[in-house]
Amino acid sequence: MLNLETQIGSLTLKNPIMPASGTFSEELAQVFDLELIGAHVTKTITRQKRSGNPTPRVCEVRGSMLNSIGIPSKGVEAFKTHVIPFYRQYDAPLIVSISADTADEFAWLCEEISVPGVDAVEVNISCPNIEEDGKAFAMRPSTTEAVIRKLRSATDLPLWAKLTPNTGETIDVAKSAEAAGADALVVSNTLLAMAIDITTRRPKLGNLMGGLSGPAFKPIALRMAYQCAKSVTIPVIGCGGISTVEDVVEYLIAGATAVQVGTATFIEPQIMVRMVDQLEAYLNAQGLTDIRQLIGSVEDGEASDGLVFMEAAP
Amino acid sequence: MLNLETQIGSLTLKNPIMPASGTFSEELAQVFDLELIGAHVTKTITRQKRSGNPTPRVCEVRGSMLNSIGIPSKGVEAFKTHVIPFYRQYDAPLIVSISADTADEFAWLCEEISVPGVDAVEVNISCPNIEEDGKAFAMRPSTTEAVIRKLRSATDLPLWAKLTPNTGETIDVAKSAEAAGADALVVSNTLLAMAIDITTRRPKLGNLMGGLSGPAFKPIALRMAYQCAKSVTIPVIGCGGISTVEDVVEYLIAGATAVQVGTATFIEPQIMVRMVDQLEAYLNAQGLTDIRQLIGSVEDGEASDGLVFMEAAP
Amino acid sequence: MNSVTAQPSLRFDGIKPIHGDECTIKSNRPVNGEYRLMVLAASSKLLDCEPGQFFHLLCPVTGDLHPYLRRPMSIYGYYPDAGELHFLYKVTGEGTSALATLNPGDTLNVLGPLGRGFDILPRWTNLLLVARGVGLATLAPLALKARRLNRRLTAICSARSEDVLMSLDYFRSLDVDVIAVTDADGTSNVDHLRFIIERLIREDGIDAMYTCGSNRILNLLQAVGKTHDIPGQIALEQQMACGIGMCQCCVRAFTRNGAIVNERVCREGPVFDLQEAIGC
Amino acid sequence: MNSVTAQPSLRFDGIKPIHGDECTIKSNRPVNGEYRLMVLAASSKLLDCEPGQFFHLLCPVTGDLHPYLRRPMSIYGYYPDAGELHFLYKVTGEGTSALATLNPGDTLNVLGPLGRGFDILPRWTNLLLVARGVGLATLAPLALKARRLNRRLTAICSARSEDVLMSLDYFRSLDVDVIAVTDADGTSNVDHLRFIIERLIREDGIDAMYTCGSNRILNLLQAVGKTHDIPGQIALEQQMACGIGMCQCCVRAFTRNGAIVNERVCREGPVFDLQEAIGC
Ligand SMILES: Cc1cc2nc3c(=O)[nH]c(=O)nc-3n(C[C@H](O)[C@H](O)[C@H](O)COP(=O)(O)OP(=O)(O)OC[C@H]3O[C@@H](n4cnc5c(N)ncnc54)[C@H](O)[C@@H]3O)c2cc1C
Ligand SMILES: Cc1cc2nc3c(=O)[nH]c(=O)nc-3n(C[C@H](O)[C@H](O)[C@H](O)COP(=O)(O)OP(=O)(O)OC[C@H]3O[C@@H](n4cnc5c(N)ncnc54)[C@H](O)[C@@H]3O)c2cc1C
Ligand SMILES: Cc1cc2nc3c(=O)[nH]c(=O)nc-3n(C[C@H](O)[C@H](O)[C@H](O)COP(=O)(O)O)c2cc1C
Ligand SMILES: Cc1cc2nc3c(=O)[nH]c(=O)nc-3n(C[C@H](O)[C@H](O)[C@H](O)COP(=O)(O)O)c2cc1C
Ligand code: FES
Ligand code: FES
Repeated sequence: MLNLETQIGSLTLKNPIMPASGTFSEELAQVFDLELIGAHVTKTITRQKRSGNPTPRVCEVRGSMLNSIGIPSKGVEAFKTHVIPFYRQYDAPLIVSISADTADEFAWLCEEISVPGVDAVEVNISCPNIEEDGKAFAMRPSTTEAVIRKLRSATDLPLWAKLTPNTGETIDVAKSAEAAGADALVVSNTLLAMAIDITTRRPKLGNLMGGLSGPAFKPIALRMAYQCAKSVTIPVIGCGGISTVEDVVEYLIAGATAVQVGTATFIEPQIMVRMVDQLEAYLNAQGLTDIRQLIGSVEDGEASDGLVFMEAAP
Repeated sequence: MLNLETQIGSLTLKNPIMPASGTFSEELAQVFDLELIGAHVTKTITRQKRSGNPTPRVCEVRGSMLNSIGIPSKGVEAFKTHVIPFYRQYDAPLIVSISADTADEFAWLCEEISVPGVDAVEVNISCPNIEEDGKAFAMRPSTTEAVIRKLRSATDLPLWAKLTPNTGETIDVAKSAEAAGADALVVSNTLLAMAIDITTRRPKLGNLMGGLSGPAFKPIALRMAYQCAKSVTIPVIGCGGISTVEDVVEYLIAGATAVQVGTATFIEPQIMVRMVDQLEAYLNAQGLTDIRQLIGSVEDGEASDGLVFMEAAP
Repeated sequence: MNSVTAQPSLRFDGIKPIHGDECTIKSNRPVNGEYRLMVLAASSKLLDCEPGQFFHLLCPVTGDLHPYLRRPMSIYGYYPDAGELHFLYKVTGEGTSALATLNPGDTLNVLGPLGRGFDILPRWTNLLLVARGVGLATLAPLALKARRLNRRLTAICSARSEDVLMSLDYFRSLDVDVIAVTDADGTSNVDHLRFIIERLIREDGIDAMYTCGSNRILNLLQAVGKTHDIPGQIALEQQMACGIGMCQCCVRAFTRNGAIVNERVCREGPVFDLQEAIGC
Repeated sequence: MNSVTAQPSLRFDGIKPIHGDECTIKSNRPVNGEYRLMVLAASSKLLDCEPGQFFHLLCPVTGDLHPYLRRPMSIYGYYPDAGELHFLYKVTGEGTSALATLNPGDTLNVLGPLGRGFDILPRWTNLLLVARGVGLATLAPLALKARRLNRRLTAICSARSEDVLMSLDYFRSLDVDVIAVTDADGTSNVDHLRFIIERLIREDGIDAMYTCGSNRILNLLQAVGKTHDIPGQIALEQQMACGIGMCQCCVRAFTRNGAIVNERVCREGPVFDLQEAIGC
């Protein structure tokens, strides 16, 4: 008997494959049976309606993409009326991603969204905190800790903190989120990047800069997931550049308890459900019976003691 | 008449193409005439002999590579005896990259290496500062400022500060380096990343983690070069993922005054000299006469005012 | 093994599944100096299409060409009987250049059919189609459907010059009244187009107008539509990532009830109400 | 235009230029179940090689295979008269799998010749070569050179089984005394090898020993070499990025004068002194 089940705090997922926020929606039900993946994670919503960033909102870079979608949002009311009921048709847990410009509004929204049908709240703390000169909450341990504390007291649901790769303090941010009561870390959001069209000399994104995601981003996000898994005891959900079952396995070995698949779904919409199958096949082929035999099994030896905290690579 | 000349402070380069530190050495003279490129930049040296990191020191990731060479160094004496004389055969300026674990040793080395035949000192401040819990100097504005001040008073040669992408404070670090007297910024060194061999479950690098370089890294380094060019008045030398003449042009448009080519030379050792040719051809084809018509010509409009300081991309 | 199936379990009402499939190339040839026609062998599930819908193509990575995202391409023809899917495309960049390298026997991964196609309401008997360049690719299947529904169709086909005017014979074979205009002849300017359309309205009457792409034609048809109270639809383009509605990168702005709304070209479109569309 | 030339202006003494060139594949076929032989048409400048040197190959990107770095490959044969360069390789991962997809007429970008080859000192008349697996690829050109220099060569060729033993005929055609040993026969173990070598030393005398790769054989030859004071050389492997000495990723440790020194396999090697080498 193969066991793909994984545990994120109090939540049991039937397998470790789930979508990344912003790269998944109800429409994917036209492509495969959404019941087959470990969980459903919705696009970040905000309290109010927002229209998002100017177009072009995506561009291609070598073997990956940049996006600056922003957070177009129909607002929390529309979400509660239309989206939550849709996902209630499924047994797979529903994880709702939220964000806000201030810690108080964030907490308000968190409470507002803690309703039946929602199984966990993913807090996208990679967006600007207007009280701190526009730095994202997750850029610093102190602002991370402050916002997560407020969010923690706003809900009894499991709280997943989604980190940013744009900080130089990944490990301290991870520890702060844990200390403030996060139940899991999602590692990570996209990395700030840029591309310029040399013919028009204009930035390829309407918003000047945007987030790198996809295969090019994998070695960076994997490093972060590893660093976080070594530094906290709450589960780490790996996210960044996963596009093959080997990538899934690599993240699990690095210490991730589950993974989120983003950009790869744009290239191959069936990829998540295929990965579930392939992960089973992989376990079988390796003579393993349980994905827990993979999780955190990295053979990093003694090197890991000092080097986890390495921050530069000359 | 086409003009490829570019000015880095008091130094004139006959063209804007030069190698990145650690991806260039005397041996390349067996491949092309080293006189044809804008400058010569040597591998970072330290005061003492050092042996570098354990092997494997490189690995491949999708369309790019990671390295953890470390800084194997024959020491400053051997460098002065063997390396500087070799490059004195050429008119192209010699830029010597140095590093040290403490600010004082760094300054000592900087003074020691300020000898005839050396035209500028590139200070690799992306390596650990053992006085600051091992954080690299360039991780923070304060440590950057402190070390650059010491280095500034140690030499009269032009001082190029090489930044790290592993910080969340790129713009502040850039400004600190400028304030402390750096003559140019090199943007940037490699980004900390990781890869695991899923068969052995061992990290693919002997050193656990290493630096991402090559095409996958380009959109990140380009973003940093753009941010720096917008934030300081000293020249910015773009570095990261440059592998085609279009990449060179993209960096120049983003505001770089010259560029360094690293990993691409491993794939195609003649690439730099080919880029010089292709850059001429590009200017011709575009009806331009001077690369200064490209430098900083990005059409970022009003968007740039607020957004340069954007730090996360949700 | 899990009994994972590719079958979606639809929990929307009235919405069809989207299929991803590897199709074999039957041919892939230049049609003229600018356009190429690609014919794929496609299974019948892929061919349950509407005119105006599109597929999202996974262009091959070959040599120096490294397209990463899929590329949206209108359905130029879908023939369930022959088991064929046709695309008419122009080579403009990395992805379409990579498409052009495909040879008969190679395979191409396609995703679709996607988006919302053209409507032909029951009361619309006299249809006008105004297209330029590759826009013809999008409008061609509409002609076939119009004929099947026994509607009368006039097509004004515009191009730079005679030699890149496509599909005329195809349209004529469907009994479409074809009016060809070109820049070279000086017949494609807005004033002349307006003159032609006004005459058609006067002489035959027009119940609905269809177009795609060009701003100039959009503005003209919006004006004509307003003046004569003729409804219309337009197929629009926008850069896409997912193609199925998840990423929200493909939005365009529309005017509706006096307000500006953003809609996804891949989902609410690519076909939109003519009067609501905003040029770019 | 600048008069940029590909010509290096050498300012080292006695060091030859390194060439990068696109070569056309003449053939690329399996030799047995494990190894493939690739024959390239190469210009004469590429063929000024020494046995033991290598080329750095830019493997093609095709379909699912995306090798990025070059791959080092020993020269299995260089034939200036025929204008041919031969590589004997084993498909082990992404790069070599991509190499295996190349067909006659395709091109491959090669860089070289690189590194320091084997020495045959004037006083070395009786040579012994001990090789296993793909190591034979590296040692094969040494046999040709030994013959040209009129030295006597004995080759002990070791493999898992008879059917993956390569190059025996090739060696025999060069008048090499070939001793084949296999795991299957139980003849390839260290004790038996030592027995054979000791006999050769006793009967014919051996002036120098050459090997590559295998730790087991390295240890054996180091012991034999020390006992009988016979010098030797070994070709080593290490992961490489640049292949020409710039990146320092390919270092291995050696013992020299009692100390440990790091040397670059691509530059100071791939051929090193047998006694200085350290297994891994
Ligand atoms: C619904 C729809 C239907 C289309 N139907 C056709 C058709 O039938 N025939 C045809 O020739 N073209 C059609 N296009 C345009 C076609 O998608 C683009 O020409 C193609 O994506 C260009 O890709 P490229 O890599 O060659 O160009 P590049 O310029 O290298 O592409 C770079 C990026 O921009 C995107 N892009 C570039 N131009 C367009 C565009 N006009 N629309 C959307 N994205 C674009 C690409 O998809 C890619 O992501 C259609 C576009 C849409 C949205
Ligand atoms: C000087 C030298 C000469 C060689 N000559 C031959 C030869 O004649 N025939 C032959 O079959 N093989 C030879 N090898 C080994 C050959 O380079 C590797 O088998 C090949 O690089 C594997 O690449 P891959 O992508 O198929 O394997 P992967 O395992 O996917 O390679 C991953 C990475 O590891 C590196 N790597 C893997 N194995 C080796 C190795 N043994 N040595 C160095 N790097 C390695 C690859 O270059 C690549 O960067 C030689 C190696 C060296 C250093
Ligand atoms: C188009 C797009 C939209 C995204 N929107 C969100 C979002 O709303 N909230 C969020 O937390 N992350 C968002 N992300 C980030 C992804 O959830 C994910 O963290 C990132 O893309 C890295 O994973 P990947 O490389 O697998 O795509 C978005 C990513 C993309 C590509
Ligand atoms: C093998 C290797 C060794 C490097 N060694 C150094 C070094 O010694 N000092 C330094 O400042 N940067 C070093 N770098 C970083 C490069 O100089 C450059 O900043 C980085 O590789 C990004 O450029 P690229 O993408 O063009 O390679 C090294 C990079 C590589 C790949
Ligand atoms: S392309 Fe993703 S929503 Fe339209
Ligand atoms: S491979 Fe770069 S120094 Fe040897």
